[in-house]
Amino acid sequence: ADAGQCFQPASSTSGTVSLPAKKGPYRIAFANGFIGNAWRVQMLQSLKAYASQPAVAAQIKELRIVSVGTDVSAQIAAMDNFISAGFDAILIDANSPTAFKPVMRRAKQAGVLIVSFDNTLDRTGKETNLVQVNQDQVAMGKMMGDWLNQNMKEKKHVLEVRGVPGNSVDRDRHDGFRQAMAADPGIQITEVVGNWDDGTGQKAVADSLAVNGAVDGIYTQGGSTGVTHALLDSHKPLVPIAGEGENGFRKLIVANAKDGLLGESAGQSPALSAVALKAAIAVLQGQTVPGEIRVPIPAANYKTFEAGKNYFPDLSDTFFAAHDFPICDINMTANDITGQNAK
Amino acid sequence: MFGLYLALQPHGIHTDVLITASNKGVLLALVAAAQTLPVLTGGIDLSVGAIVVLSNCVASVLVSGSGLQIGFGVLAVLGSGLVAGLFNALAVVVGRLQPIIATLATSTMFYGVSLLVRPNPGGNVDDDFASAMTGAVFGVPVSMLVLATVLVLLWMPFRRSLTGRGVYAVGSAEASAYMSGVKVVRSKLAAYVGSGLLASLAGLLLTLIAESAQASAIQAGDLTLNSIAAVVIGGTSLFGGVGGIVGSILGAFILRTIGDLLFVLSASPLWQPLFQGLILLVAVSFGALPMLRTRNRLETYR
Amino acid sequence: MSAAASSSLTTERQPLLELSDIVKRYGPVTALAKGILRCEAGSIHAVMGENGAGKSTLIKVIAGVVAPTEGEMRVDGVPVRFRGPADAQEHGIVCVFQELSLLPDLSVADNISITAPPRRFGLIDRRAQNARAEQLLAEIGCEGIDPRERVRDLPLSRRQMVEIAKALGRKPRLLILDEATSALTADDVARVVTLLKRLRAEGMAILYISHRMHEIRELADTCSVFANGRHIETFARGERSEDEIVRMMIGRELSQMFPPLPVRPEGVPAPEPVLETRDLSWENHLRGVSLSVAPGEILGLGGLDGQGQREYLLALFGCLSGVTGEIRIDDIPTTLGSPRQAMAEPSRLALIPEDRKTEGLMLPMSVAENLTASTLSQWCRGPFLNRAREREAVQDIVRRMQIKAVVDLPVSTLSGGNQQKVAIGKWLLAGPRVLLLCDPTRGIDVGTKQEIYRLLRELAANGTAILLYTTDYDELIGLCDRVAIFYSGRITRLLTRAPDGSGITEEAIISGALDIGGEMREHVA
Amino acid sequence: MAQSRSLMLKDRLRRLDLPLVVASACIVAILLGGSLYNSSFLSPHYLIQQLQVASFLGIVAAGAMLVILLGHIDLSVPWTLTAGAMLGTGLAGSTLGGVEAIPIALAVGAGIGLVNGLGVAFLRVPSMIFTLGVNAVLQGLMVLYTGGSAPASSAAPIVRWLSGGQLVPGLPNAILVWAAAGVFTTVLLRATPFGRSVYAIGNRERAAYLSGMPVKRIVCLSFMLAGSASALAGVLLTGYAGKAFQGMGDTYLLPAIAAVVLGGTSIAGGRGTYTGTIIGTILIVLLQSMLAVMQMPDAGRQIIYGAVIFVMLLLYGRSRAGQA
Ligand SMILES: Nc1ncnc2c1ncn2[C@@H]1O[C@H](COP(=O)(O)OP(=O)(O)OP(=O)(O)O)[C@@H](O)[C@H]1O
Ligand SMILES: Nc1ncnc2c1ncn2[C@@H]1O[C@H](COP(=O)(O)OP(=O)(O)OP(=O)(O)O)[C@@H](O)[C@H]1O
Ligand SMILES: [Mg+2]
Ligand SMILES: [Mg+2]
Repeated sequence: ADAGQCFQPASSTSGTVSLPAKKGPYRIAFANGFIGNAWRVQMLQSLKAYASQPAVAAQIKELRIVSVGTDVSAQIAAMDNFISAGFDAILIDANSPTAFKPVMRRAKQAGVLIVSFDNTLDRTGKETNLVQVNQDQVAMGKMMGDWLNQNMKEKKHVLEVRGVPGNSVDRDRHDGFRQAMAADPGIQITEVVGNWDDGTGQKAVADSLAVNGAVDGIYTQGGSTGVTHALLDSHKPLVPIAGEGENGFRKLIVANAKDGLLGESAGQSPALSAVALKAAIAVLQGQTVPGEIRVPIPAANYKTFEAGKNYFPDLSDTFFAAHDFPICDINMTANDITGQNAK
Repeated sequence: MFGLYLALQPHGIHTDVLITASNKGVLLALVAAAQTLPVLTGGIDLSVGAIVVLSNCVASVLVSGSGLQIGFGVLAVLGSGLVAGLFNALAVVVGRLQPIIATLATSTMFYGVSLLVRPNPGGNVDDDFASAMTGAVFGVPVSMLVLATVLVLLWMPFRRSLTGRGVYAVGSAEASAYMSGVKVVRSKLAAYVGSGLLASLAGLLLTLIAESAQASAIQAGDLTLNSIAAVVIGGTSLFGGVGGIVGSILGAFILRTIGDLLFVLSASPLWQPLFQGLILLVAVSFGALPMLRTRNRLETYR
Repeated sequence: MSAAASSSLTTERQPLLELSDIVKRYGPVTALAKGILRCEAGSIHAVMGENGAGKSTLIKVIAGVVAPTEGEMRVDGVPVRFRGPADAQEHGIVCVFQELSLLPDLSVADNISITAPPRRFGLIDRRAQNARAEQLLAEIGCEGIDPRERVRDLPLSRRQMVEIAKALGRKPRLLILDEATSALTADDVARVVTLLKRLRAEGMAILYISHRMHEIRELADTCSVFANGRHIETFARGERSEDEIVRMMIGRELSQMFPPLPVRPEGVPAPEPVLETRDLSWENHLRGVSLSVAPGEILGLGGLDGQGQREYLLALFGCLSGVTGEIRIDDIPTTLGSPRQAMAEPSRLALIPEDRKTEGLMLPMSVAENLTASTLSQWCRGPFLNRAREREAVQDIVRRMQIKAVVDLPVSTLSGGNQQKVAIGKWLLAGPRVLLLCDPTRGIDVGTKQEIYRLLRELAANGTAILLYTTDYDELIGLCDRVAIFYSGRITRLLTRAPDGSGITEEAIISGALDIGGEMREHVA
Repeated sequence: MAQSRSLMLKDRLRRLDLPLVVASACIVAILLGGSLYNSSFLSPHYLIQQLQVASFLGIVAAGAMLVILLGHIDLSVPWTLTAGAMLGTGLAGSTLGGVEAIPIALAVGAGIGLVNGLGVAFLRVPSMIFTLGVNAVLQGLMVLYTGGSAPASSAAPIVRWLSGGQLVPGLPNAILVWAAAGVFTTVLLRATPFGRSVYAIGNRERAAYLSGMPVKRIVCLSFMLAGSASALAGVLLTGYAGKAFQGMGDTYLLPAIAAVVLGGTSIAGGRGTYTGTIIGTILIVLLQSMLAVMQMPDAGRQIIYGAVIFVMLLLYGRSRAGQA
């Protein structure tokens, strides 16, 4: 598979990025923010696993990674450090979609390539040195909505478990989901906040089911394992549930699908970091890539689950099963990733 | 430590590094300064972070347009901090609530208000104003100048004023202060209101650094905790009566430098949080050394 | 009230302060039931009464710290209601409180001019402030104190002098001293006395509260006696004999102040010392103190304040680290590394600390809980506290020591004297072999004092060894079998009572305290 | 004497009961108010469910309270809880069916508590700041642990039973565990020298020391107990959520402190009962849960949550003068 298929533009209008080719190997930095959850850890591991593949490693002189925590100003400062330290490209998983205009300007002056992924930036239009790698969040929300529409027996009452308030990803997925639901105005939608966290989600859903009664379908942006447990513990009829890519969630679906717990699992893949690195190298080599790269959403459902391929009975529940992008030649096995020891 | 960090810079001291380092350093320094005032009275303000975020959100709405509008915007931002601080002050002085728990409650409310002001991240802030305030003049970062101004024009006079000394008096022994006719109420009010004001100044700076705002509870929490750490590293006693803002500012820069050391000592990403935690733990434990030296065990007990 | 007394009161002069039937209640407790007082410019008015008589409460009302529940207060004939201490000061009423009102973390100078410092450009002028402090301290003969020093680092007696200087600095019309001399040494008291006389001559009105009869005898122009919250009588100096006064105060005759000293019959050998120290040293406060105390004897530690007596007791009780020298219990070298160790077998020490409010008691906790704090393990069945047994013990000790208290109320609601009794009672329950006391009768009324003296003698008779540090010469002379005089961390004199009762005399004590005859050594701050 | 007894009665009322009364009243008020919005807020099923969730917070709060009574505070709760859960689940073999998760977690918690205790009691670092540092270190360790050796994270069946199963029909076991912890805490505080010393130290550490109480030991022990409580809650939580995961403790620190204080414990130490903490816990959990299911913008939730706590404090959380 060639890069072309991997780097699909978000839309025909979203423009492309190309910089004068540089000679490799390259010095690439990653200014990560928060690190205190399983997804971030696996994301870092995927990056390192990918970077250590011979073909890739040959292109990289230095891969410097820092995690600065949740503070916006610290992440900006980190980027400035990397810019002035003369790195060729900087990857970021942004603490805020809007906070980086000034530093983007400085990066542009210095001719440094910025590749943002996962929590991406709001474009102002001026950035010619910015490549963004992500899954289309709106599309993901819509995809889930559509799947629910197809799989719900009845369509009276749906429970939507949202993410972290005030966060742009939450906003996008919510919008997408509502677009899908708008198809059928009769549906009553109950919203609760789950913070993408199993504990919070489980509690909120359990309470909502107890108070607002049974539902015909559930969409949860994250913390899917907890949400599913809430449904299982509620003694309410099992209904279709659309959730994230956690291994534990998929295990539960597989175990209970026969009892009606149909499940769709499409997640933000931790391997986005690998795609971002791939894109960075491509641009530095002089290739032209879309400014807004949309990698395919790695979705699977109760029909397509396959042990060892897209879910892993013997791996941790917190492992994110959507860990590879075949069409991007990113096929690290689960063990490549979890095997990445801390050294 | 800061020096060490700059010295270790692979490419020498680059103005951008200096500017951004000082920007984020000053940000925390202002929050730490805000935290110092209540701590000096023997209290604490767990809502400083929330006030920073609140004023950040307010600023992202108001600091734009004509020069005049920007001016009013800035005033409004500082005003928001002032009001928040006043709210805390009344809770503590009139409501007689324990500061730690009262500000815990108010911080939730302040965060709620921030969400009202800015449900989604974003905001349009005047570019020129922002770059001016976060840039440098004659190689000196503007943020540093702002900090210096706060020190010289606000803190130093305050410390020498009757109310300022009242703050220390109340922190040292409130009942005695009251018995000696110290203006207990006035001093406490001043401490918490001043805290809110400085926090909003930090919020303004954050807005100018990011040219936008996000109502983030996590960031609010982190800022609060870091401010307390900075205050302690800066040598201010959490029991009140001893210390000052100058120390807290140093503490803030030390704390930031701990984070920056990661750039120069390139630690493996999975080890970084551990290293930072350990260094923080050691840093805060340093304040304890004098305690270990006292030969009269009684003095080590409250 | 006697005709004489009333006649001496009917002065045509306008009184500076006048209280009529002031009442103060704290919830259920009536602290002050009938407060009557009249202070005139240029005269010293002494208020007397046993612990809990309501003196401090009266003072707090006058100083605006607490608002009276009932009654009227007039300044220069004009009715007033103070909003707070600041307000009272506006009216020229300044008070030195029994519980000192200094700010430990601020400098002496800061404290002295805490409310009205000299300023330049509206800001506090440090230099002027220090100068002012120096001058005020000099006025009361304390050139020794450095205005820049933190109050926290001063011994209690110095703090009281600072507190007095602070009060003077406010140019009061009415100066109130509530047991302000309780921790002072004889010569400090002398200084204060001359000062007060001068101030009176300058026309200041002074309200003086003390439990020390001879001070009152020397100073007071007028005396008012209070008993359980009520004003009993007011009379001019010399109108009442001291016995009459005491009777008014405590409602009974006060026989001989100190219990009779025991006489050891001929031939009976002196008991072996239970506790002995061999050149005990710590920092520069203790410089080789060798001393021993035997069961049944009361050994007094005398000398000027702050010569190491306190540190000596703390060292014995395991509160100081880095102590050199030797401590022997029953002639066996022993290390006492902590109070826990000190109070355990074999030493079984007990310490009645200097400051009952912060060291002796947990004020918000109940009297009962305080009394059993040191002996919890005694009241256990298995791992659990046996409340019945605990209660018994408490009732017993309360009865034995005549503590006026409801055992389930916070100890903070007791008056100074009763609080002190609780602090002592706590250790009696532990049945110590050696009892260390640090100025136990400070701020305690004559009646209670006498009870405590009896108690100590009784304990000694039952074989307890007692080390008593006190600033009160009478106690050294009247109560102790031997007296060790401390001077800058050393013992300069060891006075032993001769069979004829002589040997421990005021002259001997004072000359020892000033180290007259001994080669002069530098004074320890 | 009779008069004095009535005195102590009044005194008791003033000292303890007011918070309990007001808090309980507030709980009832919330429930009734909620039932207007949706009657099933009063359904036994919902209430039991709240109790189950409350048991996790309640156990954390027991530890938090112990430390607060000493006049200290433990900010390492979040990652102590997480570490207890993750290590408990990760290190537990399958030999004993995973039940050893509990002793492991308790040990981990006690170990962390010991570090806190040593730092606070011996280094004399203010607890607020030392535990903060320990929390950061723990987060680092857990990141390393997950990253280093992708550990097993799903709760063993027996652990799930412990928090979700029903020994008494209709009553999740978590509630029983909580009850046990509650009895233990209450007895410890009211009927043992240890408990008495805790109050004494909280009121006046110096006097407690001079009374010969083993102050340092008691401080260490209390922090160890607090750590174990958090870790135990962590294990129960894995049983409830089915797995241990990073950040599972983040939502427990502030609510625990709030529960303790709303239960009438003085944040300055020396005064408070676990009965109060239980009520405070239930109050907080109910409040959170009801706000969660009511359909309103999150801003509203935050403001109401903060405001209710604030008003409760005004009703009885005031520090008396003279206590200053
Ligand atoms: N014993 C006490 N210990 C500590 N604080 C007290 C005590 N008694 C009262 N207070 C507090 O002090 C306040 C009054 O203090 P103060 O008299 O200093 O007011 P103030 O500062 O002079 O007022 P303003 O600033 O308006 O002049 C009371 O409202 C109360 O909150
Ligand atoms: N805050 C308070 N709450 C309850 N009762 C109090 C309080 N303060 C004082 N009392 C009570 O009021 C009475 C008078 O107390 P006060 O301190 O005035 O006595 P005093 O004459 O100063 O005794 P002392 O000579 O020991 O100082 C005492 O019985 C005391 O128990
Ligand atoms: Mg008195
Ligand atoms: Mg008194």
